[in-house]
Amino acid sequence: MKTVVIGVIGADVHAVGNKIIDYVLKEHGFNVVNIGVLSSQEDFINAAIETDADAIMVSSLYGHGEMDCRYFREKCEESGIGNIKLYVGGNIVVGKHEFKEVEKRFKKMGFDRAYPPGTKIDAAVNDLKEDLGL
Amino acid sequence: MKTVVIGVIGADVHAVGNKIIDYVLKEHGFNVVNIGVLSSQEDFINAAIETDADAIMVSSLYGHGEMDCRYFREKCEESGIGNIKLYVGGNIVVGKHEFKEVEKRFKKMGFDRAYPPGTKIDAAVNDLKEDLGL
Amino acid sequence: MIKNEKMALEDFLKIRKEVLNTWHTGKHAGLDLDTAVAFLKSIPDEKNFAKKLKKAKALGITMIQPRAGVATLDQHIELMQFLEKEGKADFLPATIDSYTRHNRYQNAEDGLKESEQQKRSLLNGFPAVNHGVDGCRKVFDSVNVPLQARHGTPDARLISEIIHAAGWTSNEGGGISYNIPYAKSISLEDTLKYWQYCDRLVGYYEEQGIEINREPFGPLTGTLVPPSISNTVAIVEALLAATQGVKNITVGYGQGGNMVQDVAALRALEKQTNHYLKLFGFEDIFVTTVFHQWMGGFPTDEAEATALIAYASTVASLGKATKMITKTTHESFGIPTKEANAEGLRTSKFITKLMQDQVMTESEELRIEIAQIEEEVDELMHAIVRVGKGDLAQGIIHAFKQGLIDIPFAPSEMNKGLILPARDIEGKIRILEFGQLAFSDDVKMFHQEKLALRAKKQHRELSIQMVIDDIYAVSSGKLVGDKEEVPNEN
Amino acid sequence: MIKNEKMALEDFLKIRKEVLNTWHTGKHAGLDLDTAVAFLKSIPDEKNFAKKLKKAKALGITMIQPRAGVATLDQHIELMQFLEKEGKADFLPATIDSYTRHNRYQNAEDGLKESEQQKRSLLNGFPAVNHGVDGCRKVFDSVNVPLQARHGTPDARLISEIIHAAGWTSNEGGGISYNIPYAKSISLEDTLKYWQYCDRLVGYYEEQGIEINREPFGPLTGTLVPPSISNTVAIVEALLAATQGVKNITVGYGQGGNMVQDVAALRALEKQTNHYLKLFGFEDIFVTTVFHQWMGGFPTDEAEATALIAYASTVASLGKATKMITKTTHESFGIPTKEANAEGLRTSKFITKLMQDQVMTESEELRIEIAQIEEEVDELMHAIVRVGKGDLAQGIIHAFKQGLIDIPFAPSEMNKGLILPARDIEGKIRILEFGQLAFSDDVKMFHQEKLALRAKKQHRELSIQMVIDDIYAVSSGKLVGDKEEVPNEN
Ligand code: B12
Ligand code: B12
Repeated sequence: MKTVVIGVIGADVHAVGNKIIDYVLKEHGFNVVNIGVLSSQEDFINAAIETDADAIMVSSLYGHGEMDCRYFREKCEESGIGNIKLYVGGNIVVGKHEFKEVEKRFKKMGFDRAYPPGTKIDAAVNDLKEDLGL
Repeated sequence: MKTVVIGVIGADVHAVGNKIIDYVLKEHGFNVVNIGVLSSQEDFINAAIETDADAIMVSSLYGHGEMDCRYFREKCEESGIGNIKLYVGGNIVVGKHEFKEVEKRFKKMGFDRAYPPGTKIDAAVNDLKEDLGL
Repeated sequence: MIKNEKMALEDFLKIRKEVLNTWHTGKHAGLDLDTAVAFLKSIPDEKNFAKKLKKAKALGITMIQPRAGVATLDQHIELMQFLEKEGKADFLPATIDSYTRHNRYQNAEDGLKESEQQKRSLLNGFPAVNHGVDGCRKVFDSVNVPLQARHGTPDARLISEIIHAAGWTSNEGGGISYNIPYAKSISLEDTLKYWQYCDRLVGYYEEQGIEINREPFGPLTGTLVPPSISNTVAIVEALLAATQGVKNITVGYGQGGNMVQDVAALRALEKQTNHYLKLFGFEDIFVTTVFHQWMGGFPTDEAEATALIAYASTVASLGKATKMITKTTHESFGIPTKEANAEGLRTSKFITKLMQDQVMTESEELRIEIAQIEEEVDELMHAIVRVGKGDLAQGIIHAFKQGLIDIPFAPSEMNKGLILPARDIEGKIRILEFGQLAFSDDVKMFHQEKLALRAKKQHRELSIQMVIDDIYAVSSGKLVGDKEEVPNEN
Repeated sequence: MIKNEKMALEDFLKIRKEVLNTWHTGKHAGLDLDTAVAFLKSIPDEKNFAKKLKKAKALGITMIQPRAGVATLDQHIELMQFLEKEGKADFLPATIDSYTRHNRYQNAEDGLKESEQQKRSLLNGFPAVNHGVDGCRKVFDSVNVPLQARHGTPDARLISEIIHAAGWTSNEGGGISYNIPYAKSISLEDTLKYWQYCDRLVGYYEEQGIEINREPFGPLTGTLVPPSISNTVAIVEALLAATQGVKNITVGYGQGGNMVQDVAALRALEKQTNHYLKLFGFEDIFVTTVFHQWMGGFPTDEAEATALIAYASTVASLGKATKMITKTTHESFGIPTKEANAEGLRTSKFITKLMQDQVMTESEELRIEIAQIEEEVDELMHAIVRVGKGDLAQGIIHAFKQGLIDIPFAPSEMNKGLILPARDIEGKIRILEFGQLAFSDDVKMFHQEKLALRAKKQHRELSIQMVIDDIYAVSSGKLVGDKEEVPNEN
C-alpha cells in the first residue's frame, strides 16, 4: 500500500478540496496521511519522513502558492527525501493565468506535476498510479 | 415648420423605433411625414418631393441597410432634391461592428449623418435643428 | 371566401404545382411527395423535432434553441455545427433572410453571390429557397439535432416545401403571427390561405405517419404585448393548424419581464391551448410551449445582456416551458458571431439545468394572474368566433378589421393599431388604451386600476410618454419606465 | 473565563494599548480616539455604511458590493475607483490578504514590497495594517461610497482599529464566523474575546454618536451549509455584537441554490435576528440582510459563471436582501481582474434594478421552509443557551465542543465536523449525518424523509458519495448531484 501525504500549504484554510482528496485517495486504496490546512513545508516533510511516504500532494488554493512553495524540493533533498514525488494543485497562483506558464514555473521549482484550477482528483489518481508504478 | 420624411427602408418591418421617432419629432415641432416600414428609396424621394421636405431620416434595422441605401444620394440628385439632408440610423449593417468604419462608409455614400445602434432619438433631434438652422 | 376547413387533397396538389413553379429550386426531384415521404421516414428519432419535444416534455426539462442563419452554405453549416458543439443546442434553426421572407428570391440570390465573393454574410439569414433541397439536406446531414425554419414569411409555401423535403421537421409561423408583425399591406385572407397550405403539407405528412412539429410565432412584435393577446393568437393558430391535420404544436410566448405574469402566461397558454383544441374537437394533438427570451430592445452592455439572458432562462425554467429561444450579448447591435451565439446558449443551458427540479410555487398572486389571462383570452376567443359567425378564419379577418383583437406596434395595415400597453407598478404588462379590443368592462376596469396605481406611485400622468418610457425601460436596466431617473443611490 | 458582557471601558483601553503595539502602524496619531471620533464625525452621510444601508432598506432595494483587494496602494485605489465607476458598486470593500488575516504582518510586508517591485499583486488582498491609517484614508478619500474591511481574521483587533480610524464604517467578521471557517487551532475562547474587542470599539464610536455597521460573515465554509446553521451563527454573533454596543448589524446568508429555500432563509434570518435581539433586551438595533452570491466552487466557463451570478441576483432581489456580495467570471480560477469584477457587478445590478419591484410570492412551500428554518434555529439557540447556563459566549464554546452546533467542511479543530449535508430532490440543502447536532427527533425525521425521497428518485444510496457529487454539482451545471450523468438529451 502506497502512502501519500496531503495537506494545504501556507496560511491557506480552504478545506473542502482537501477533504475530497482524502476520501478519493482512500477509495483508490492509498494510505492517506492528511495534515490538513495551514501546513508548512516542514509539516509536509516531517509527515512524509515519519510515514515513509511515496508522494506528497500539496494543495494551494488561496493564491500565495508560489511564495509558499519556494525551495520545497530543496528542503526535501536536505531532509533526505529528495526523490519523493511532489505534486501541487488548486488555484496555485494569484489571478487567472495561462496554465502552461504556471506549470512551467512549478516544474522548474522541482514539482513533478502541477494541476490547473478545478482539476477533478480522479485524473491525478491515474498519474499517481503511473508514477508509483501501480 | 420644417418637414421631415421618415420611414424604414427595404424589406425591413421593424416598426417600433419608427413610431417613436414619429412621436418625438412631432413633440419637437416638426412636420413629420411617416411613410412607415417596407419603403423603397423611391417612396422616400416621392414623399420628400410632394411635401417639399427639408430632411429624410432613413431607418434600417434588419441588416440589409448597406445594400438598400446604395445610390440613395444619387437618386435624390436625379430627382432634383440633391441637397436634402439625408440621415440614416438603426442597425444599419449586419453584425456587431466598430461604428466608426460603418459611419465612414455611409458618409461616403452621401449620407450627412449616420447613427449607431440604440441611438436615443433626442440626440439626433439636436443635430437636425443645427443642420436646418433652427 | 376563406374558411377554416381542411383543404381537399386535390386542391392542395393543384396549388402545389404552382408553388413549386415560383423558383427553379422548386423543381428538385426531392420534392416529389413519395420521395420526400420515404426520406422523412428514414430519419432517426433524435433528429425528429416532434419526437424530441415529446421526450423533453416527458422529462419535464426546458430545451434550448438559438436563432442563427448566414448566407452561404459552408458558413451556415459551420455555424450550425459550432452551436451544436459549443452551445449544446438541443434544437437548431435556420433563421431565414429578409429577402426570402418577402419571396424576393432574386435579391436573395444576388446577396448570396455577393456574400460568397466577399466571404462574409451580406444577408441577415439563410436563403433556404435558393439553397434548395440539396443545400438544406446538407445542413441536415451535418448536425445531430432536429432542424426548424424560423422566418417571418407571409407566404412560406415554397420554403416549407423545401425544408420539410430536406428533413427539417419543424416550421415556425402562422397566418397571423407571420403577417401582422412582419408585413404592411398583405391581407389576412391571403396569409391565412398561405398558412393553411403550409399546415396542410404537414397534415399530409402526418397522414403518411411522419411527425412534424409546427410552431406559431408567439412574441408577435416583441414589444409590450399583453399576454392575453399573444396567447389568443397562438391558440387560434393552433386551431387552424390542427384543422389541416397538424398533430404536434408548440405554442409560444415572449418574455414580458415580470416573473409571475410570465409564468402565468405560460401556464395559461398551455392549459387553454389544450382546452380549445378539445373544444373544437381535436383530441390527439401534442402541445408544448416555447418561451422566447426578451424580444424587445436589448441592453448594449454585454454583462447586462447576459444578465437578461440568464433571467429569462430562470423564468422559462420556473414556468416549465419545453423549449426556449435564446438571445445573445450582440442582440442590440446586430447578427451575433457564432461565439456570442454559443455563449448565450451556454448561459441559458446552465440555468435550465440548474433549475430543472424547481417550479414556481403556487400562490395567490400566480393564481390571480392565470385567471386574469384566461378570462381575457376567453373574451377575445368569443369575439373572434362571434364575428366569424362560427368560422375561425373569417372571425380572425373581421376581428382584426374591427380592432376586436389588436397587436401593439405592429406594422401591418390589417391591424387597427389602437391599443397602447403599459406596465403596472410591479412591471406586469397592462393596457392603457383599449381601442376596440373585445374586453368586458370588468376586464378594462382591472387594467385601468392597475395603471392608475402606478401613475399614483410614480407621481406621473397616464400618457403615451409612459409607454415610450416602458419601451426603453428594459434596455436601460429597469422594468417599469420612470421619466424622472430613479434617484441615483450612489 | 469569557462571558458575554459588555467590556468595561478601562479594560478595553488597557488591551487597546497592547493591540496598537503589535505593529508599528498602530502608533499612528490618527488612532488617538478623540482624533478618530472627530474625523469620523466629519465624513458625509453618503460615505457612512450604516446610514446608506438604512436608506437602501427604506427604499426596499438590493445594493451591491464586490470583493476586491490588491497589495499596493496605487493599484488598490485604481481598483476601487474602477469598481465604483464601471461597476456602479454601491459599497466598496477591501478584501484583506491572507498573511494579514493571520497577523503575519512581516510576511505581508515582504509580499507588498515584492508586489511593488514586480508591479503585480503577489498578495491575495489588501494588507491594510501595513498600509496603516494614512494608506487606508487615502483609499477612503479616493472613492464616493462607504468602505468596509472584509477578511476572515480571527484576531482582527489591529486591523479594525486602523480601518475605522481611516473612515471605513463597516467591518465584517465575528468570533465564530471568522474562526471556524478560517482557522485550524485557534480557540473560540480567544476569537470571541478578540471580536468582543472589535465590537466594543464600534460600541465606543456609537457612544460618541458615530454610526458604524458590523456584519457577521454569513456563508461560513460556503459549501452546502444548511440555512439553520448559518442563521444561528449570524444571530448569535448579532447578539454578541449588540452586547458590546453595536447598533447597526447586517446578517448574512450564502446562496444555497434552491430559490425557495434561499428566500426562506433570508426571511427567517431577518425575522429571527430581530426577534432574538428583542428577546435579549436590545430594542434599538437596525438589522439588514446581505446575500452572498454562490460561495462554493464556481463553473469555469465564463458564460456559465455569469449565468450563476445573474441567478443569484434574481434570488437576492426576490428575497429583498438589502445588500448582495457579488462574484465574477474568474471565480474558479483566481483573483479577478478589475474588468471581470466590474462585469460581475454590472450583471448583478442589471438584475437587482430590473427586479426591484418584484418579491417572491407568498406560498405554502415558502411558508413551510421558513417555519422549518425557524424551528431548527430555535432548537440550536436553546441548546447554546442551555449549555452556556444562560451565558451566550460560554454556550457557543460548549455547543461547538459537544457538536451541538457543527459546521460542515470547516477546517477548525474546535468544530466537531460530524455532520454531512446533502441536497433533497428539489435541491434544498438537508442533513444526512447529524453528528451531535442539537436537533429534535422531529426535525431529524424531516431531513431523513427528504433525503430518502431523493435517494429513491435517483435510484441511489444515501452515502458520502452523494455529498461529494453535490459539492461538485453547481460547478458542473447541476444543483442536485447525480452520479450517473443525466442522460444527454442531445
Ligand atoms: C423587436 C425586434 C423584432 C420584431 C419587430 C417587430 C416589429 N414589426 O417592429 C420582430 C420579432 C418581428 C423582428 C424580426 C426580425 N428581426 Co428584429 N429585432 C428586434 C429588436 C429585439 C428590437 C427592435 C426594437 O423594437 N427596438 C426598440 C426601438 C425603440 O429601437 P430601434 O428600433 O433601435 O430604434 C431606435 C434607434 O435605433 C434610433 N433610430 C432608428 N432608426 C433611426 C434613424 C435615424 C436617422 C436616427 C437618427 C435614429 C434612428 O431611434 C429609434 C428610437 O429610439 C432588435 C434588437 C435590439 N435592438 O435589441 C432586433 C433586430 C433589429 N432584428 C434583427 C433581425 C435580423 C430580424 C429578422 C431578420 C430575423 C429575426 N431575428 O427574426 C427579422 C426581420 C424582419 C424584417 N423583414 O424586417 C437584427 C438585425 C441584425 C443586424 N442589423 O445585423 C436585430 C439587431 C437583432 C439581432 N441582433 O440579430 N425583430
Ligand atoms: C469556498 C471558498 C472559500 C471558503 C473556504 C472555506 C473552507 N475553509 O474551506 C471561504 C469563504 C472561507 C474562503 C476564503 C478565502 N478565499 Co476562497 N474560495 C472558495 C471557492 C469559492 C471554492 C473552493 C472550494 O471549496 N472548491 C471545491 C473543492 C472541491 O475544489 P478545490 O478546492 O478547487 O479542490 C479540488 C481541485 O482544485 C483539486 N485539487 C486541489 N488541490 C490539489 C492538489 C493536487 C496535487 C491535485 C492533483 C489536485 C488538487 O482537487 C480538489 C478536489 O476536486 C474558491 C473559488 C472556486 N473554486 O470556485 C475560492 C478561492 C479559492 N478563494 C480565494 C481567496 C482569495 C480567498 C480569500 C483569501 C479571500 C476571500 N476571497 O475571502 C480567503 C482565504 C482564506 C485563507 N486564509 O485561506 C481565491 C484564490 C485566489 C487565487 N488563487 O488567485 C479563489 C480562487 C476565489 C477567487 N477567484 O478569488 N474561500
